[in-house]
Amino acid sequence: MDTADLKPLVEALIFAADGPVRLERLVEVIGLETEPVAVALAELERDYAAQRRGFFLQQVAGGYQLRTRPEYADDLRRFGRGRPFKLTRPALESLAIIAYRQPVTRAEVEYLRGVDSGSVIKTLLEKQLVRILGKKDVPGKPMIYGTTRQFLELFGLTDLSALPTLREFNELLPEQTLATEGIDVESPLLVEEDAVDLSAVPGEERHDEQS
Amino acid sequence: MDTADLKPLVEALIFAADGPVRLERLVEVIGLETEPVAVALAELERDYAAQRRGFFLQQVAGGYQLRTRPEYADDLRRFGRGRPFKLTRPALESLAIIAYRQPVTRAEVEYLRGVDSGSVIKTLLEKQLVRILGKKDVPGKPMIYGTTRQFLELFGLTDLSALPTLREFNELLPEQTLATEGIDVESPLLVEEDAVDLSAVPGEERHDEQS
Amino acid sequence: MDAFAIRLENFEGPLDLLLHLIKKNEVEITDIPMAQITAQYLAIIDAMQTLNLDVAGEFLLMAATLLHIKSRMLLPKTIDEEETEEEDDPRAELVRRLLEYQKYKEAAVEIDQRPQLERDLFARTRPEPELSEESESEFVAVSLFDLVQALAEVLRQSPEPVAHEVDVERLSVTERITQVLERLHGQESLAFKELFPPLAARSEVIVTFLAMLELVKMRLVRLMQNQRFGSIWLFPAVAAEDASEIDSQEESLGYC
Repeated sequence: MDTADLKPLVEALIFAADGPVRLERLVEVIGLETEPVAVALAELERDYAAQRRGFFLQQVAGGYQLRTRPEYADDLRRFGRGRPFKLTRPALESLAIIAYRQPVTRAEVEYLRGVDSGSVIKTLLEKQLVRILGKKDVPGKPMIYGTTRQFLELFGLTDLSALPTLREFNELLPEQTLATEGIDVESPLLVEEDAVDLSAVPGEERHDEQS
Repeated sequence: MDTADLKPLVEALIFAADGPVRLERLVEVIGLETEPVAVALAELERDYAAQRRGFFLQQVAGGYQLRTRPEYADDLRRFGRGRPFKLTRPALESLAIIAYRQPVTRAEVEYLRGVDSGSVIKTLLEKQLVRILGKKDVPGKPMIYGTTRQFLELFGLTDLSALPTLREFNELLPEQTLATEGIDVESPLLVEEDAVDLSAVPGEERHDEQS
Repeated sequence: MDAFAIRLENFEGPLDLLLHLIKKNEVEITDIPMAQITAQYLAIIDAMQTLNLDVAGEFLLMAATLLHIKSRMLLPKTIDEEETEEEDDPRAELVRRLLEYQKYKEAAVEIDQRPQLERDLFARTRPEPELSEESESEFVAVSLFDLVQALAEVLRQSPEPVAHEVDVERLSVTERITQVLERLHGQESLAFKELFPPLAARSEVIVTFLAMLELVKMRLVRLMQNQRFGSIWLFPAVAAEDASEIDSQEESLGYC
């Protein structure tokens, strides 16, 4: 293999590596002598320095790594900020509980998750995936939560009845049985009509989807 | 900013991204009109196709991504990269049916394959190659499935219209085997030599129109 | 034919096995000799059962279908029926299914032959530090499947609902609060598990849990969890005077 063949191979290896790659590692993988690999690497480094590219070959920590040019740092930060909306695992869990058990209080979410969920619910409120439906007509009048239209849009659901039921989910998983005790597996919604003080939600309709 | 300035910037953004980048996203981050960014992108794609490099610019899932050339797959696997999806024949068949017939129910997949497909669909859901699109508006409200962006990314498809054309048969074909072992180095790169038709930067996946 | 040369697990299902038999016999798929193919199909199933191998229900169902088609073909036809032979052929649906199945089987092969990410092509795995600065590394993508799975996991781990037990256990919750505070006194932290003996009664776990929630509400205790399913730790929280603010909190935990 001559240098012209080696260069793209070395480039591919460095490109796909998890971190800086040492010359010895390249030699080992390619299975040639050190000399031709070192030459290809040096030429590659020269090429990158000479050409006007978005990234360059940098020697770091005894190895070689492709890095974006520092002058693009601002653009990259702007690029990173607008990345697609994502949810953390705790947020997803809380959202799942709220979606399936709405109207639900924070205590119920925390009881099911076994951890404090106040800040997670706050995040979900901020992201407008969850909203306050009103207050539960029990001592202490805790707030009750439900999902929003944005929630439906995020998951591409036409309405709440389009949420897969746990039973449907279970049917895909013959080898596992889920702890569905106390959960109505037939219906995705577990609305306890009488427990909710609807008059406490002035001007706000409850989910039309629920009817 | 002219094309010579834009090209390395576009390259840096695509290089740094953790998935395919859409033209719209590049335009948004760079803050220019679509036209110059599209021109820079097309030139970059041509450069990569013409130069002998370790990686190339692939149009995938409606965006652009740098990927190593297939001829280096063996070296990269030796290098420790490569966590290929182990797709079994049942998984591939079900995936093909879902890809071509989406939105599709589990019952439809099972009728076409002639076997129970629940656990295969579950595997495809877990591997995020398939997603729940919602429920079909027929009695029993079965869940409907479609393919994901990850499916397009895995198989290097720009959109669903890039799937191999389904051939209609009136006779039997000779036995085929799956190419799960080794790679087909003969297979052409997915680089289109002609200038890219940027007006055709694909929109969403097909099922969006169907729903 | 040698039934032992065929192993059912090599076939995706009955349709796959039938395609194989039709090919092997070099017959036209549009004119399947039902008696011949059915006999071979049944011989394979029989052989498998003789060997005490599990034959999936789908294979048996297809055997019944084949027998049914075969018997219908033996029925004499009226002249009318012969004219519309195409539609009335008892094999028509089976042929359609076989051709349809073959179409997707072929498509699966073609898809598999495409250069595949992480098998033939590799993208970068390490995001640029400039990008990751802006977002926390714990972020994950979500799908509807993720959402249901999250719920299923929560339910699998959570105790049974106790809505009706709350009132009954009111007194002991108060007692338990005192006990927990005593245990926590002078300690930096306490594992939730340590609050009760192994094999504690379910009601005891619930009461302790409710006590813990009350303490959180009173801001006397903070709860931390190592990882997603890591164990829960109790930390003595803020100074006692903060507890007086609780009544002004608009949110209540609902366990009062």
